[in-house]
Amino acid sequence: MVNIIVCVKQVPDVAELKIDPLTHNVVREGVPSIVNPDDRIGVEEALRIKEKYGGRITILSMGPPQAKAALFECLSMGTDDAILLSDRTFAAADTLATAYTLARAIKMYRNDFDLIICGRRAIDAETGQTGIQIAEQLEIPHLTYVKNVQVFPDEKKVVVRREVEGQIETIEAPIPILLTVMEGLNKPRLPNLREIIKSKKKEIRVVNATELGGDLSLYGLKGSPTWVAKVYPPPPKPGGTIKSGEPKESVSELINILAEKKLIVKRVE
Amino acid sequence: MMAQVSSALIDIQSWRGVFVYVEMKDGKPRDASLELLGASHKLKESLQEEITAVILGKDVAEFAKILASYGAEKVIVAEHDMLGHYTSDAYTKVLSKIVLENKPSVVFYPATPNCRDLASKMAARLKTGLAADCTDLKVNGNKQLVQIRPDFGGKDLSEILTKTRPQMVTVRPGAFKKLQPKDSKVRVQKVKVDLKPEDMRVKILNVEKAKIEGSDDLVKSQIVASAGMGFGSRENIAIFEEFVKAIGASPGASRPVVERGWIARDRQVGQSGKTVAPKLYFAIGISGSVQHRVGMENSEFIVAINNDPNAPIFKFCNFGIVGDLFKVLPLITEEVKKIKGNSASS
Amino acid sequence: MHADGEKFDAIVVGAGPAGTTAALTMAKEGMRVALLERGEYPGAKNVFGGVLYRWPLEEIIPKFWETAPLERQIVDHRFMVMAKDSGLLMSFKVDGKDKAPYNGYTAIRAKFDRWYASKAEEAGVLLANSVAVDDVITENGKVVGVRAGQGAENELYASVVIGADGVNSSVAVKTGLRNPPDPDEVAIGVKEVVELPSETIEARFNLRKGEGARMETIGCTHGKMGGGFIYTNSSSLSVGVVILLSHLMELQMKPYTLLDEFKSHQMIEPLIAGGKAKEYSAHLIPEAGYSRLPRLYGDGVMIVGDAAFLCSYPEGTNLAMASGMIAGKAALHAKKNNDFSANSLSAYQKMLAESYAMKEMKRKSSSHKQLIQNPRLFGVYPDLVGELLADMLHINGELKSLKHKRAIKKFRQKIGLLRAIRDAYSARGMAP
Amino acid sequence: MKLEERLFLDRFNVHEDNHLIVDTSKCTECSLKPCTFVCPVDDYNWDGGKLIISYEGCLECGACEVVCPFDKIKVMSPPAGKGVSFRFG
Repeated sequence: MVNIIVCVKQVPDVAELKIDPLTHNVVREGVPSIVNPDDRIGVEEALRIKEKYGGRITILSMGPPQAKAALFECLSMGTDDAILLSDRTFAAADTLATAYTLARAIKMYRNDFDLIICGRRAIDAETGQTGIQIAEQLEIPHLTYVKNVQVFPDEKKVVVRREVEGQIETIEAPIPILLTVMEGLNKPRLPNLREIIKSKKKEIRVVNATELGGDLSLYGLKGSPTWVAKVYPPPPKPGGTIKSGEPKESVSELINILAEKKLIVKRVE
Repeated sequence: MMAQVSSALIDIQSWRGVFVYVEMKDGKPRDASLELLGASHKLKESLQEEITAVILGKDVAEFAKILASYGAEKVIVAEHDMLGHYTSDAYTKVLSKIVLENKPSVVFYPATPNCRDLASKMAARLKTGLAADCTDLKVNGNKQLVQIRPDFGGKDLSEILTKTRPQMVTVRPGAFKKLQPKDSKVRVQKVKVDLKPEDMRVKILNVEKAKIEGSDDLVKSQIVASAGMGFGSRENIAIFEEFVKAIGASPGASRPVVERGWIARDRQVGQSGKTVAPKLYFAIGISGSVQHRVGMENSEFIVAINNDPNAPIFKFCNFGIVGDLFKVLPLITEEVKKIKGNSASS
Repeated sequence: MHADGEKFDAIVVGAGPAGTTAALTMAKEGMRVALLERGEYPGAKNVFGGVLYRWPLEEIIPKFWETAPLERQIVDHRFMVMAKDSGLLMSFKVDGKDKAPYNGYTAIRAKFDRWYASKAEEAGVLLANSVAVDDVITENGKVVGVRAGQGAENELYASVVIGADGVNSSVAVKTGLRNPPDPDEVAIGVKEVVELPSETIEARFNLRKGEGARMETIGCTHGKMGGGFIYTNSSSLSVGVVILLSHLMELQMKPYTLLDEFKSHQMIEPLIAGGKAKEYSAHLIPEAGYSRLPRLYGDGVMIVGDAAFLCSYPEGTNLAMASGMIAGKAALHAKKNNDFSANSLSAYQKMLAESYAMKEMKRKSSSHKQLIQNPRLFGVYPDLVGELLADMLHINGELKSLKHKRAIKKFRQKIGLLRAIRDAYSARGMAP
Repeated sequence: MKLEERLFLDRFNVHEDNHLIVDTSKCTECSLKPCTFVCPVDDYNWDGGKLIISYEGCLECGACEVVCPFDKIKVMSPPAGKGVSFRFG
């Protein structure tokens, strides 16, 4: 038996975000929300572990009430239950406040976990910090950039392959542990009809700040050591050099630039 | 669970100095860390604080001189056998002790995979803020660090401020320039490292080079070259392949090229294909439709070759050659081979 | 057979207007209904260019206009005859009162269908999105469930299956109720949604705040059966062209070329100028007409809406909803008698035949075949009208009486009086 | 407006498997090749004696299936809500 918590985030489908040509602001209206892709990989990995060893998979998320849709999607993949932390007090949290909130919920509702799985990063903010900070809050070890997981429930350990900058580290670690997983670990399944129907009857537990308790000043914007002072569109990129003359001249100018920028270098054999 | 420290409790004035965390890569301090020394100097005028490089590792004291030559005014060295290979546990324990003893106002980390891991854990342990993957830094009138980072894949920039201390930032490699190295005097402080085997909760069993599978190289490669319909036929792809081999690029393709089967489907760059952001990107015979653009526009330097001067690609490339690719491309291949010492032509 | 699989009273395939209506009708009376939608959300795969009329939706959701996401109430009905370089526009304005309810509304499918399906959920329907039903399960010739992929885990069972899965319906085809459509039974519509400020729309279409216009056009399909349309939404226009597929094949043209031509016509271009395209879509529209309606039921199965070719310009949605409502009632009846046989479900077709919607469809499409085979209506007449009016309105010193004579002569040459009368009769089906 | 710009307006959640099932054995016998022009997004192209089929920009209208004179085209539904999603419709 392996009890797993998968932390997921509902994110805007970043590929669908468009820039308003007049204001240059990101247009979020009408952009569909999806389950963060790396988190979906986490759900799939949890399901595979459960299929081997049994146990329970809880989906945990923090977000507005609409995030329920993302949780239903995870449930329809075959996970067992879901908790959504939803309260205005939680809003505008940075990664530390988010990690605090999620860690507290884990302590309160699912403290019998063996594994916590998080996606490597969310495609909206791309910080890749929250998972690690949850582990630190819970005082458990973590491993990032996980590309392969083997679980040994009886020995209370995992053997993990972690890929960093072209190197694979094989690491043994004790349970409980938090893993952040990334693309390439698995291919998330499509929900089947029966699980979809079943998921419709599963309850999503929605927890507000009062229920979660603790020091309310540690949640949301109040509990966040960082805050966003300003958001603005990036300055337009300066126009490039366009050459239309004699190919030989254009090419030699290009080669000079590339060599100067060290983009082509003499090969050292 | 540890209680959070309320920001009001932090006496901001007592935190002074800029720390640059130096990551080792291939047996030497990594360029991205040296760039941060450069960044610190840029901010020095407004911050007026001492710049300290902090280096952790097995035998790393010898690099203090190099760090000084790139701008470190002080170097803190922590050496231990258990720091020979990066682990969150050991590195966080040692670094957090150094930071708490010295109380710098700023800690910079390069936004590399392991440093992002370390910085996240450090921030959680010290209960302070961390701005991830910043591309620019400023100091405002209150001597606060303004941390500028892209959101939504670069569609927005946001300015982050940190209420707590130290202000921690991971900075994208390449965002700042290294200083010209010059010999400088440096104060080196060696710290005593207190690490016990039980501090390491995880155990590294093996480290090996990762095999690149399938089209994995495309998203990892420093140079990507993509072929478009300008090649006209499958046979003509040969001159593309020769170029790719010479310059050492990962081959990609636009959607129509993939559809025609000239290049494998898993090499499609763009919407419904892969998103790449290499240092150098070649768009060859590609008009630059929006679908293609979303897959490559974050590349650092974009070179476009197309015979249509009105092709949209010329609006967002860094260097564009309007001309017949069948003339231009072999010339580039030839020049590249010359520079690379002909080793690729065999 | 389906030990661990749950059994529903009814499975409705497709959460468009027809399917949701059927599901809602049944669930309201306590039937256990699963509504399966292949899109990410109801409406995700639907395309609309038409009017949502009060009837019969009002019967299903009283005062729906108070909560439904509607765009504009239609008060201006426009009809245009278009020739290559001219256009004759007729506008009829009615119903411009100050208070709801109005007779018809424009709607955006993705918003409306989602809202409508949520009403079904409130009534107890189990709505499952992202489920692509590709086959039915039969036992001893009776439909007992559906399949949405491989394996038992993608099977679902019910006493009755209602196919509301659109013009390309798998339920209709797999049960043998009808064949896949022929090219002369369906038209292709291509459409753009063009964003414009609501004040601009009101100014350009001569509307008061919140009011809407619909505009149908003939003469923009190279003499083939079809036409163009504009429907006004709150802050966008739905602009499209429809052409019978078999006629498009004769033209050997790309459908979007017709759309481009339509959009750049001098009668249309100023209406959409400065607008920003927001979406491009395409869809098939049943044009088989009353005479080619399939059988609408079998053992354990019924088909409704577009799946049953129940669509008749410009009333697609209300015919779909009417068929869904009546099929739902037939299912309730069958449930009461615990008899889902073809014989029992035949009540659906009988009730439908007696309904307003079906009688209207019969009236309109009896002339359908003549329309298809008559190239004059979509080409010769529009061109002639343009030519004659242009000649008449061009002041060049020539006496009007001479022009009149020439016009009559031209009309006789090109069409002839008797033929014109016959054409007018066959075109009555085009009357809204 | 160019077709590719039009397609960029739409939301596609592309499934890795082609949902346009085409048996191309009769294509050389087909003189009209209606699929190559009725498709509203040019998913069918006749290129050097071969039918090139792309499916990423498919609007799932089904016209290709209807017009194929040899009944060799089958348009499946992309699974799990994938394929095109209209935001207006």
